[in-house]
Amino acid sequence: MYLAKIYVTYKPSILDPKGESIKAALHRMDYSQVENVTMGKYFELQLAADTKDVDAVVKALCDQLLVNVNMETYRYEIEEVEMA
Amino acid sequence: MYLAKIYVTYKPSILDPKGESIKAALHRMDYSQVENVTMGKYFELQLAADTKDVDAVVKALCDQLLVNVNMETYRYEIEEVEMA
Amino acid sequence: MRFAVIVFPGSNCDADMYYAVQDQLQAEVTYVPHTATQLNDIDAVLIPGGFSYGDYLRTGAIARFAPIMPAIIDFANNGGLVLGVCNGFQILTEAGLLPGALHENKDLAFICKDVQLTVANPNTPFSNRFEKDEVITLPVAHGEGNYYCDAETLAQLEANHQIVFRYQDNPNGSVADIAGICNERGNVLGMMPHPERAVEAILGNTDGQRLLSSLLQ
Amino acid sequence: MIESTMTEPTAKEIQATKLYQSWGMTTEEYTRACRLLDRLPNYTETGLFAVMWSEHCSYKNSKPVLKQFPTTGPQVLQGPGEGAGIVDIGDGQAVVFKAESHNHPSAVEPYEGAATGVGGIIRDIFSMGAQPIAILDSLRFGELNDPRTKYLVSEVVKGIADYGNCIGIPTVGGETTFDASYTANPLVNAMCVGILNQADMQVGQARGEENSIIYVGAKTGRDGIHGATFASEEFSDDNESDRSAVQVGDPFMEKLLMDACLEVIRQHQAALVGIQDMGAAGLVSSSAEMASKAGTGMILNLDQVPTREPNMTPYEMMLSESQERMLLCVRKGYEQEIFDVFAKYELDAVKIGYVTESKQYQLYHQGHLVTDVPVTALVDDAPVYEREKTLPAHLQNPTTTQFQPEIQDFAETVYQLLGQATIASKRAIYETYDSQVKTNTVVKPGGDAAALRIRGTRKALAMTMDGNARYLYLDPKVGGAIAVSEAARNIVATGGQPLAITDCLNFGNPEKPDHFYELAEAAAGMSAACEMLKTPVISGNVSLYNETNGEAIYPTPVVGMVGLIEDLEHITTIDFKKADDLVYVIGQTKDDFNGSEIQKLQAGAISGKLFPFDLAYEQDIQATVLAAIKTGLIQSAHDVSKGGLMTALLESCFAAKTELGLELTWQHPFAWLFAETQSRFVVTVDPKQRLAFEAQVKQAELIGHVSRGTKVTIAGDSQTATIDLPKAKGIFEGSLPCLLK
Ligand SMILES: Nc1ncnc2c1ncn2[C@@H]1O[C@H](COP(=O)(O)OP(=O)(O)O)[C@@H](O)[C@H]1O
Ligand SMILES: [Mg+2]
Repeated sequence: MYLAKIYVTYKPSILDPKGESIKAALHRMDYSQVENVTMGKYFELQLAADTKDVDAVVKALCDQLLVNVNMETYRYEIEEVEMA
Repeated sequence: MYLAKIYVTYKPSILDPKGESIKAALHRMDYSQVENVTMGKYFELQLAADTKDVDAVVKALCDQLLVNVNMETYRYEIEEVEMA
Repeated sequence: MRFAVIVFPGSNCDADMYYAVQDQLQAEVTYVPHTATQLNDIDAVLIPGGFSYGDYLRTGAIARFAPIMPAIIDFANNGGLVLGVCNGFQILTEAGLLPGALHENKDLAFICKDVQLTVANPNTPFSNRFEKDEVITLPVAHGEGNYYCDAETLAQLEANHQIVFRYQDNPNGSVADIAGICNERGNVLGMMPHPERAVEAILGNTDGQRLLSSLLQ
Repeated sequence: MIESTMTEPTAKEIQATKLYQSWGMTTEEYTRACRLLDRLPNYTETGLFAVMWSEHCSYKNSKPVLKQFPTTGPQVLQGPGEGAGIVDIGDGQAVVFKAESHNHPSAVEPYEGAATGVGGIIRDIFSMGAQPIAILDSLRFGELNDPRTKYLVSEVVKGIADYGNCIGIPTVGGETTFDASYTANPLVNAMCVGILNQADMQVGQARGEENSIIYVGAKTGRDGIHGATFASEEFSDDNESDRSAVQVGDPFMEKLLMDACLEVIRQHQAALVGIQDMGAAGLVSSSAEMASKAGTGMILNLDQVPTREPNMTPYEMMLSESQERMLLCVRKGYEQEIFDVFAKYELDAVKIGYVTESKQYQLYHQGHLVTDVPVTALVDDAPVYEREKTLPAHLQNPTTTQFQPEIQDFAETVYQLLGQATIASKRAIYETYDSQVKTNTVVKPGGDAAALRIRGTRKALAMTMDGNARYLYLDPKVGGAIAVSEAARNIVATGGQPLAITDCLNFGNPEKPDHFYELAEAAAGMSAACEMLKTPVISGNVSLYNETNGEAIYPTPVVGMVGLIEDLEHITTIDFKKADDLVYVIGQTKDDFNGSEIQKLQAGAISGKLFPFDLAYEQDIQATVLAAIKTGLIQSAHDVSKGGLMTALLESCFAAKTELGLELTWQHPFAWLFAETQSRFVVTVDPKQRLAFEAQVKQAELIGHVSRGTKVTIAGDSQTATIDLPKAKGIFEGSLPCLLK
């Protein structure tokens, strides 16, 4: 089986209101060390062991569905794992 | 400067309607290879270079703010990076 | 003139749109389910508000793959009138029929209230009953109405007069106070405010009636 | 032979270790269950008894109290006992409503707790065959000076907003108050209102031997097992996986479930025998109640239950409180017809058992009979307790005099009062709710009751949730009567005839005599008011044990009321309409300051006795106001409640669509403008109708007129005051957002 881990974040040019609000909250809690926060999405997909060309599949479904390429960028990692 | 990458996911026993609805969509799009989907959160935090005990700080702010420990689990990685 | 109201799982302003057309415009209207693959005898497509498929991934992201979407895209490309309101706007951007994207409101909260809009372009099939720069009032009800596009796209929108409505007092952080835009050809409009909620005096406002009835011309 | 799985304690071990106690069951109750079975119950059975005999399911402590509520009337089609109550509104239509509390889940996990509270109450309404048309929410939090409370407010509100907005049912009203007694025990009560064609009326019954029991909706997980008794330790990481996982709401799933169930109810009447939601105590409570109401038995095969997690035990499946699930009883041979409907919505629908004539409740798991108990033992034979009551200590020597506010600078006091969290505008909350979806909301949040038109008729429904617990703390009986009366006043001010109420009785531990006293007295006061106002109790819910470290909340019954507006013309709102309209107070003003907002502001706490409350006078005032509205004599109407007359007057100024002020003459002491005397309304009247109005409404006192401009001026015998409206409105609107930051 394959496990794909996909990380989606806003493009740098986009204001990330959630990240900003979390940073402000952390500062109120005296975590002034925190200089920047971004919040994105993290997907874990399990793909069947017999999936062909996993990399292409994951890339395709990111581009088509999981990610809005107008606003977001992504990266991913694919591991082969034992059946659960 | 430090960069903390934090991955937050639902605990296994918690219903994940988001993951389910994305899986159903992928199946409708003929990605039947995809056997399971979970959708979580992905944070990137930049912490000041002079932060003491970064690991403890990141853990604390996860437990206190970023993560809802009733429902979510998390893992994180910390890297030392050059100033942007 | 025959209108279609598209119904996705999770659409929840479909009936409002239907009643607005049937009872206030007194025009013919029919529901078209997401599972349909054709739009027969339809003169205008209305994509209503709601939370299609729960909007759990991104607003409109899953709906754009519904079986009906290719037919809507064809219809639009052939010059058919398409109006997307709220979730409908989000679906139109996800489907690439309109540029840009909608993301969470800058204050991160859902907002339901009346807002004032200026009519930036009265020369579209959707706004021809308004005057240029006229101020109208319509309700908004959304959590993700913060319109984003890059600078280049914005310049194009401005140059082609594709910005149809702008907020007077921007409630959600949208670029250039954008409340509604159309495509280059002018036959597809997406807007966050809800004209179908403002078609009866008893509900407090009839500016939406003027918007919808402009489609009849 | 009744079996237990290997890993579960045996019946003997349960008896010896008293395991049942950790599920909230006393030894006497356990012994009672053994007696009813004539043997020791096994692990699963003990669990079923524990949860079915909990207060939440059995009302064992509150039954004697609830008995006194009036529950009948010519308008009542269905009183308490079903998913929700039903009231006739003519033309073959009915209104269905119920309120429910989700206090404990919201204290632990505010977002999901509040969201699933909304989801649960919506299922109660559509399971009766009604189309849900509106949601209301009544919220109580601690004072807004601690970060945890701010967090609770924002998460609870977001939970309600996200659920209602997504499913597309407008949230049209409610109330939000703040008092220290709720700091550790916030109250989250939600109400849903639906409209029913009487022909579609449903009951949750499982009749007819061999008819099928069909499970529909979300899969079962280990969520909220023993929801009623879960303790915070069970949230530690180690044993999280085996029980009490937080319930997560899925409004998208619920919308599909609602649409599918309503389609079955309307279009497959021949197939459907009964339908019930799976709420508290999940599968066991819904199925056993359906059998009990029909006087039947039931056999369920748990291997058929759709589960989300592997290896769930019968105990876990039966007690799970996973959301968005319904149970149907379907005539034998008609199952496929029903499966097809749910398939269209891509929902699970599975036959999990059938009705028997044996009156036994029997569960099979992996080929073994794991439960075999009489249905009546679970549902009807729960113990009933007559609890003791004693007068609470704080009521033993109350000061009989009324608090007298000290007012140096009148305008300054007004500004201060408007900034109090409980008085200030709740716009920051209700604007996050979609109050308009479905385009029926004629009167939106921010006024008295909300009003929704009934499409295709001239009628509308007015609805509200109310309850001022400060009065109950000082006098539970009078306070209980006031809670009902205040709700009715809000309906009347909107132009509606009050029809009936639903309630959430939020109280402390009933085993403590002083808290039971509060519950019993409050119910007595509510009953008296319901009798007088002819608004029977048609549904409701009880939430006891709202205490932390021995400190209970204020006794807090919340009243949800619906009224019928006979003609859209009668809909009246609080906003002043035009300059020169005459301003009247209807109802006498006295120096009622005990329990008031001004007492809280100036003394820091409420105390003292309440004046007696005259229900006959209240009824008369309400009838007079409604009659005047229907005659068309009234431009605006607003009931006088928290913060007194001054607050009511200013709210009507703030709500005006154009810039309007007031010129008032006040013959009483100025402080009385803050008195919270009951049974009062502020109305405005067109000067042209002055004579007609004064002839009809004898209890009205003319206090001034609406003016153009931005000021309220008040002239008295020896005093004057001026209030700057933009400043006042700024405080009124700005306080809550600022306090929540
Ligand atoms: N939690 C809430 N949800 C929805 N509406 C609310 C809420 N809290 C307050 N409101 C709105 O604000 C109005 C005024 O609240 P409140 O001052 O408590 O009214 P009243 O004293 O008349 O009951 C309510 O009638 C309601 O419309
Ligand atoms: Mg009121």
